[in-house]
Amino acid sequence: MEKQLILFLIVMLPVAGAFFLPVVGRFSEAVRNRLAFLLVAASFVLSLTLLPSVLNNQVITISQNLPLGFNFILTADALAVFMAMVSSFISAIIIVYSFTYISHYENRGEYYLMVVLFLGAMMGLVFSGSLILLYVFWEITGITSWRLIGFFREKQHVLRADKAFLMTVFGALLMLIGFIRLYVETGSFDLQVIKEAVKIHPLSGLTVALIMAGILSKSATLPLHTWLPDAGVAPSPVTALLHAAVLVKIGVYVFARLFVVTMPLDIPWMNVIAIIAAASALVSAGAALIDTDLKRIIAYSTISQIGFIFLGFTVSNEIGVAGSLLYILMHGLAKAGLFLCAGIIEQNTKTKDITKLGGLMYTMPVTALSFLFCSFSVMGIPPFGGFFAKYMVIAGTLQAGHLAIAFVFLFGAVLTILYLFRVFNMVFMGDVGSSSAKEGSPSMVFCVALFAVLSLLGGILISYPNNMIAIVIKQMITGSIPT
Amino acid sequence: MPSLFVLTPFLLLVVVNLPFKFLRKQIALWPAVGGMLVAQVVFSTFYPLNIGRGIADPFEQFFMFGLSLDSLSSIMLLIIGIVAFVSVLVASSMISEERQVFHFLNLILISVIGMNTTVLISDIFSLYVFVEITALAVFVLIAMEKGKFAIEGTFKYLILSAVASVFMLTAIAFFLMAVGSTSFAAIKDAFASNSSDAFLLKLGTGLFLCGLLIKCGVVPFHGWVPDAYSAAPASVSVLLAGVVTKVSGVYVLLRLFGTVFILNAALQNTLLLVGIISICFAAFASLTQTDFKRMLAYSSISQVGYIVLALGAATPLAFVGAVFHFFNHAIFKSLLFVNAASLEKRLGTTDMDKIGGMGSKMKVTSATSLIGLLSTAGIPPLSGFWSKLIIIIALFSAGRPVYAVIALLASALTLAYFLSLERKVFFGKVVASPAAETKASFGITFSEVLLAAITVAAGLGFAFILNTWLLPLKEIVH
Amino acid sequence: MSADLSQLFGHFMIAIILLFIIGAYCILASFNMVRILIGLEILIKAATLLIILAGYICGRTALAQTIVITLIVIEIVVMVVASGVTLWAFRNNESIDPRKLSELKG
Amino acid sequence: MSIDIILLFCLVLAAIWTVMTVRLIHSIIGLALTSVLLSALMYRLASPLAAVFELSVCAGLISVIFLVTVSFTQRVSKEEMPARRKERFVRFWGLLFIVAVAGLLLILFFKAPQFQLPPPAGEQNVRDVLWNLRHLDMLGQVIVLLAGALGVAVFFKEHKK
Repeated sequence: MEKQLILFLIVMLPVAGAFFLPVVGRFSEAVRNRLAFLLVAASFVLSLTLLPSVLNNQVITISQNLPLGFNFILTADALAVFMAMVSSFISAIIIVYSFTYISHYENRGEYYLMVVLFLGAMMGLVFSGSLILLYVFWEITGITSWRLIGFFREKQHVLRADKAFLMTVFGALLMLIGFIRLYVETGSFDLQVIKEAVKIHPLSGLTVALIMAGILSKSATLPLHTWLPDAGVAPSPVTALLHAAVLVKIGVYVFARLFVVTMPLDIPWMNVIAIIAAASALVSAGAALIDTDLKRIIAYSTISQIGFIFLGFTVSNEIGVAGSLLYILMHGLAKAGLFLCAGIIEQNTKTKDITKLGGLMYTMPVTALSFLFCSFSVMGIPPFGGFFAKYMVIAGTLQAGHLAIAFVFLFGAVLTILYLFRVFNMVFMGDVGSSSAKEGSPSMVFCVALFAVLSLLGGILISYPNNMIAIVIKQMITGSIPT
Repeated sequence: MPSLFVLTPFLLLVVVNLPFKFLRKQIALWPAVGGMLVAQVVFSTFYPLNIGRGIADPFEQFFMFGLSLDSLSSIMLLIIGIVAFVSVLVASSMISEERQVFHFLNLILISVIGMNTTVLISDIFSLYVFVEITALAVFVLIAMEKGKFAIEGTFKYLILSAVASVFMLTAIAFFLMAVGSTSFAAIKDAFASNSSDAFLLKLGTGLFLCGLLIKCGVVPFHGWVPDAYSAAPASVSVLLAGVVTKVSGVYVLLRLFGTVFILNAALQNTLLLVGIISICFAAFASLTQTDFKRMLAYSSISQVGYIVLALGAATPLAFVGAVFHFFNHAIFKSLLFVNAASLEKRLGTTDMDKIGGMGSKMKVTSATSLIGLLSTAGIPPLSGFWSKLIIIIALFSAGRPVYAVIALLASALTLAYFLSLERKVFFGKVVASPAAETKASFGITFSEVLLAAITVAAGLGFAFILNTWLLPLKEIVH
Repeated sequence: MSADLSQLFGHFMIAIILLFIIGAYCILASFNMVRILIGLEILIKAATLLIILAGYICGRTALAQTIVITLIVIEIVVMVVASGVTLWAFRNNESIDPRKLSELKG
Repeated sequence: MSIDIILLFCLVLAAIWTVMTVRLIHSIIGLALTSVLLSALMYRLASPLAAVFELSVCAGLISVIFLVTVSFTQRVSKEEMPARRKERFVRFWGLLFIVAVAGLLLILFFKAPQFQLPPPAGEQNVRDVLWNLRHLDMLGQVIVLLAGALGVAVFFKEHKK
């Protein structure tokens, strides 16, 4: 009973609390900022308290029957709790970072409202046990990211925000068609019911394709990826939140939830998705190599790394899936760090063009070091966390016997190393470009450094996350592949 | 009980027209009409919750009205109450001249009587009478300021509405010929018994459908809608777009084609086709509009298309979805027209090229319009999403997946034109306006917040609405 | 009896349908708002005749008459309002040509 | 039967004249004539009360309304008349043709009995029906007249100011 209350609070605290933030902000900015942090931190702490029971193979469920099968179901299993912890932790740090970053722009009330609501929707999406609830939270993340991308209200920004919103909504509508087809076939939106039903009647290919369209659009994978680099006009904490920590992971998470846990896909489908992921990884890595806008490069890098995560899930053996989960964690930490660094650089030098930057190593050393650490993690250089994740994904691919795909991804990994070194070189090494640059505010630098340190620690202390993921995997795989 | 909904406004109408000077003072008029409408909202909310059912109707002995109140009527009464109340609120901050106030309130009362009776009636000719009464009151309301556009909009509306009436009258004559009576029950029996007059019934159904499609303003017959909506004064366009065309067109369509007539395959296909064409055509047309109100009018055509489409699926679930969409659409479209009124009051224009950057100046209008727009586009968790979802599930279950997919993807189109509206009006640079900028009045702000709250609440509490009003509807649909 | 009624119905239907055509043509082809209203009147006349005929055929002339009486009352009020609108259209534009109204819209 | 057919024929002719005639005044007179013929037909169809109503209200009152409207709005000079006449005739030639063809087709169509009509049921008194069974329509009439009065107040009264 108590656990269910905790689960309910994890979702509802940020979702409902978000709407109080602008009101509180009218009286005191400081209180509002702290409240925003507290709401997100509460989600993290509460998820943490669920961890022991979930690791004991318990599944916590809240279920409220509503008419027409639009049931309100929240389910906390190991996968969900893991995902919730990762995203709420990263979000909490991002909120600390934005205290000073956002303090001299307008519409701060709206900013905190949207960020906290976004996180709340993310929590709801992670824990939702019915397709319709999942869709609802999915679209709420869409609305909030739309407002956040268009935060600066300039015409170009708003246009890009609209583009991102339209693309994700279009994908989501296709996905909804897939959901409705499932509903008409199985008579329910409940994932448990669908899981049982799918065992008897296998999924039709069209349904899978429709749902995949939604997933690809949200996680910015190849055919539907163009909105993500454009979304770089948003405030930096936002892009960090959107790209690295949460938004694009939604697609990956839903893929794992639906097609790994609930209704495992056939081998041919998995291969198709692996190929899409490979193409996505290569193309975006190439784009990252030639682009000159700092945030766009990091965004392309995200698209590329998402390919790796998909790959791990598609090979559907233990090591691959474990690699993907680890990847979600490590990539989230490192990429958030990179974006926040970019935010500091952008705010202090007033430019995002890497050809105009240089020599920042000397003026902002902590940022430079953090950037380097986070880059190492994304590149997959031992002993950083990213290395283990990348290694496991590729090992899983080899174990499944996809030699060619593994090679393509290895090539992608090499490209990652290239473009990240290029960026580091141009931004931090060389001549001092702009003299006015200085280190960011202490709290911002602290957040960046924290991400860098965590990326390193994640690698050194790999056994802790690994043990947890092992349990998650056990629950996922035994639930999904009957032996 | 049902006749109270007719007689109370009628009595108020009589009292307002009594020749006493003090009764005509604005201080007495506004609260009286507003209070009456609030009472209507309260009663129509409680009735389905079984609270009002015990009260006997004292008037039933004197008048043989033959009114009947079921859950479809009660949700319609609720909508009429809310939207008319909002319209009165908006008007109270925009009309000040005493004569005009007097005329406006009289006409509002007449149209409320007309609509209330329309939704309670169970006789096809009386239905026509009260639809016509509503229309008449609204003609005068639209034309009240007698500007060029207003007169033109009224004339177009008047002629098309009269032509629609002729269609309906002809149909009524055929029903009379075939059935020998004009009551719903008799017509329903005639349909069910499959008598030898089937041809006359079919003819009547077809003609009635033509008339109603004009009244609904769906695509082949939509010419008058944008003109009438944009020509009307702000408060009237709220009423017109929110309930009048919905009750006199869409409700009658729902009532007759959902519960009285039996649809054959050809009729179903017609409805489906008209619905889907309206959805798509009007959505494309609204992409090119530059006037706020005209864009809303086209969006309204598109949304009515969903209701017609659902009716074409001809299943109880689709009917539930259609009524739910009706409710939602009435609320959020009224909200958007109140937003337009707010812009018009502040800037003196609704031309989107002349407006910009109002997001920071009109915070309430901006925020509530966002809720209205997202709800129209069917973004969860707002109310519009659930009704569209039910309609689309019903279409899938009825074996019409193609229509379902087109209807669903059209929401992306809806979103597209609303985003461009939002971009032009509320974001971007502030465009200097010629009109004096006054502070938004309490009446408008309050109604914006009220309607937005209903939209959000209906989205979050959709289960309550479904259980209270909508799922019982399945019983009255055959 | 039945055959007689049927023949009666046929004759009346011919006239009624012709009236509908005439009225519709008048509405569509006229360039004068008053003429449009006259066309509308002819349409309504046709509907009135049809209702009376229906009452006669199904033997409910009383019902048909009450319907027609109500209908006539509504008809006249509609015409009064329509005339008012026409009057104001003339005052605004110095013309009652509906084409000139449409040109204003742009 | 024959007088009915003659009346119907005259009705259609009157309607055509109403539409075809050049001067609006003639048109209005034609409409009144149509109403008179219609009311005669109503009388033939055993509906005397409705016939009286039609005669007094439609033939009388509506003509007056139209005449008032026309007198307010019609300002065509004498010189324009021939041009108008020409324009009208060109425009309405199509009508004659359509009516002739449609009439022929309809006569062919209705020659054979098409419908199984129900036998006439018991007759009721009009007053009983109107006053005892259709209260709602009576209420509707009252409200419609009120709406009409308001319409007059809005459209016609302001003029004097």
